[in-house]
Amino acid sequence: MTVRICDDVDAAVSGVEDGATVLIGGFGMAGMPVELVEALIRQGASGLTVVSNNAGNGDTGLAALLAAGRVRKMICSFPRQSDSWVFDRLYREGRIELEVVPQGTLAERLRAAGAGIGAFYATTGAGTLLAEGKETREIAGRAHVLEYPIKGDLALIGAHRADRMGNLVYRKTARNFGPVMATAATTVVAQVRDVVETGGLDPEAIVTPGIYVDRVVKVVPTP
Amino acid sequence: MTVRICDDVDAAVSGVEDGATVLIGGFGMAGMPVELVEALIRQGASGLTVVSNNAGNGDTGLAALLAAGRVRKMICSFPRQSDSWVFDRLYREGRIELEVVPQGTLAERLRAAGAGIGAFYATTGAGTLLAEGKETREIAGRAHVLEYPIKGDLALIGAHRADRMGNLVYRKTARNFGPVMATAATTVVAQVRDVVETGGLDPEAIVTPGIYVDRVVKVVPTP
Amino acid sequence: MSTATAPAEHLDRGPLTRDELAARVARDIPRGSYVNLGIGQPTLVADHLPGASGVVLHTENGMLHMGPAARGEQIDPELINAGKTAVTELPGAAYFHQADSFAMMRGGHLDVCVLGAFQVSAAGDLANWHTGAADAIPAVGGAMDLAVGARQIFVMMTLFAKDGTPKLVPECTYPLTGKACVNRVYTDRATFLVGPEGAVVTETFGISFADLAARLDVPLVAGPAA
Amino acid sequence: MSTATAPAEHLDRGPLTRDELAARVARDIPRGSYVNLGIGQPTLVADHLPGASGVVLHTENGMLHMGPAARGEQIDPELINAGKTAVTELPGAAYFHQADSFAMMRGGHLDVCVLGAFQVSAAGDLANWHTGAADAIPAVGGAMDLAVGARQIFVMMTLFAKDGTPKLVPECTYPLTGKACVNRVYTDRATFLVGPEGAVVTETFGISFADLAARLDVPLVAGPAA
Repeated sequence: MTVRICDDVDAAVSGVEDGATVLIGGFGMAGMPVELVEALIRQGASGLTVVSNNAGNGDTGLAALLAAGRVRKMICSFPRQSDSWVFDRLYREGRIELEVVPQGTLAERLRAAGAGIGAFYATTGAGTLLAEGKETREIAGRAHVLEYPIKGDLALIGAHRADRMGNLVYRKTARNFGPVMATAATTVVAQVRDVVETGGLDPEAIVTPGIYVDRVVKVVPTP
Repeated sequence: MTVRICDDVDAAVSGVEDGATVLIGGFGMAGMPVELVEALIRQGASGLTVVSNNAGNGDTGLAALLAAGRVRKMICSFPRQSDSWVFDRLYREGRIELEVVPQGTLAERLRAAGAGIGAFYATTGAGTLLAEGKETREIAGRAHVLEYPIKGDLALIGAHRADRMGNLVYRKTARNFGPVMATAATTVVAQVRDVVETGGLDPEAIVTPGIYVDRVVKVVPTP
Repeated sequence: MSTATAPAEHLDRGPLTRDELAARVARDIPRGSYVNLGIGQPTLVADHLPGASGVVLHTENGMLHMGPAARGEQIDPELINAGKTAVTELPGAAYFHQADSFAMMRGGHLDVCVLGAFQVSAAGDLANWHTGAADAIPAVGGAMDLAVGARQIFVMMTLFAKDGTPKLVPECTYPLTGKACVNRVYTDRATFLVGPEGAVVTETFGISFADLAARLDVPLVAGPAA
Repeated sequence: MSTATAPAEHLDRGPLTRDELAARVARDIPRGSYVNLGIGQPTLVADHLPGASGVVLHTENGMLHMGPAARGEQIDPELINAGKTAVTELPGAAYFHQADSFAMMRGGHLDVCVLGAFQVSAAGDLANWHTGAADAIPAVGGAMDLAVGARQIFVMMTLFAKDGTPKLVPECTYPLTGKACVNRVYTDRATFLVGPEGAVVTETFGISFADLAARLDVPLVAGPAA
């Protein structure tokens, strides 16, 4: 249904319920919707499951959400980074659950949720710790692992520019998880640098069509 | 490996072997690489399995390949059209095998071949004739059908413009099957209207990266 | 006359014309919906969606925000709909490839899909791709994907075939397109909700509920207009 | 000395330096290849690929034809590699999202991937994501996808850990990243082919084949340089 252009990030994240699954875009800080995550902290929902490639950098954005004790479980590919001290501490204190998913499987499970794929077989992870307890099958002579979709109640993504129909374009490697997460959640919120009039984006170059986007909010980057 | 910019369509389709599986882009005539298909007729390979959304229109392109008796089997979603008389006759005479695949499943099976997905579960077709003999499974309360990849030896696609690295852009609804077929074949040949210098396409708007493309040939449209 | 729990019986008129039926379907499409109109009769619905409705049309060959049919110099062979007719592009349109287009459909992102049908069962089974005739060349296109993919499936058809046999049936005898997928059935004689609880008549045109019930083999419940 | 069926024993020198090792790996990357360089030591290989090699670098966070590290005003926080370092864009670059990027990898479209490792087995099993230590925070990133996805997997590592234990092993003791996925192993002391037939030594540096065989628990075959 029609996208809503919100006046501020707090309006954009209203209505999140405790226990929700929240997909958060970004690879490190590139594409990370920091201001939306900060609004989610103010919004107050807790007991969240967060799906994101990493588990927070430094003390802002996702790291701040973790530090605020709002996250019950992280699903990510690479929590351990030089500046992931907030997550590291919570994990070592046994205060957060972790599901590690190979990065390509994470992306493909999100795509599956968005594309109506019930499950898929992938070679990634076959014969490793991360396949333990998962169904496996040999296909064309190679071991495959059965993987299920990851669907979000909410997705928070950072894009470059939107039009008033919610069509989105991204910039360089900040594109990363935004487009797949936008397909995989019930409510999709995008923060963008700029909202242009409808017709102002090249129809051949739109990466996320507005059908996937529920709310857009313009966030002026802090210089 | 590095793309080859060919001088003519005959060079672009050289080396096709009898019995090959050939993916042919296009939805009706939009995106149909007519000149490449005509070159394939001259090249002479026979006993082909052709994967394409339709089974030829009028007497040119894919219809001409069928009329030349080169195709053993068609895999498509919608053979029956007002101008599919060549296929219709061959089919009624029992001279061609037909596998009908729902259009979305056709696209997804091609994507799976290109993306290294061993198989996937889809709701499309569950409980219908087209699921007969296929493995099914209930997932999240809905019946799903297990579908396997369709991989080509050769893909012939029509795109709008290429650069000298083989990066491709398409035009409007002629994009259709080109991008997925380009990922799903061992050798991928694209006919384009124009070849520009490397750097002449917007990196944010490239639809098929050159990694997927083996040969490019410029075909000037007949006015 | 209709009551709170009975269908609206429009007895002062005959069956709906094709255009009236298209307008009736259009009236039930929520503002701002993303909609796919199947090839054939459902394409008429577009003519009854006012621009202010904010409805965005999807065509499964790879486009959102398709405009009206192209005429004269607008005709571009690379800008066509699923019926392979030349169409136009509205501001805010987006193009995508087949796997992305059907992912959009199969992932449940379209609000409404309007399809034609040979038969619909009271439980919502759909038959619209194959007559089952031995000499027919099977051709499914995107029908099975649409049937399972959209959030709501509206079927638009005449209630009776040319030989008078009903197309709303207890069980489909033609090969199925999808099981239990149809939500509403719009016909020239009546509109129905279908699903696990069977067929509910919400409106009739030139026929009473009682007469309608007598002509169909399907148990009918009289319901209020939705 | 080397013969047609023996490895080249470079006894007139010591082990390869990191840069020499990177140059040695670069020499075996075919012209025009599409290549992913894993984070850490493998990124050094880029410095030894001449522009004329036509090698195109993939970074799994969504880009083809990545250029050298960004410096000064080139630094753009939205243009980074998989190690989250600022990089540059070469003419002909393309951007894509994560599912497309890993589809490219998992679909076998990359010619070569160069990875670091904790251990590689003679059969080509790879362990490079987890030390297995009880208190380690597991983090896999794209390692398992790369291990199964590229047409050829080159591992680049020191042959011995700091405590002197060999990293080319009969069976990996660390948790696996992928089974039977590595094709070649490049180390400071020797280069190997690995796979179903076991480990073949193709070159040694500052150590003889016989001495090398004595220091590893893996049966070694002496082979010609590939």
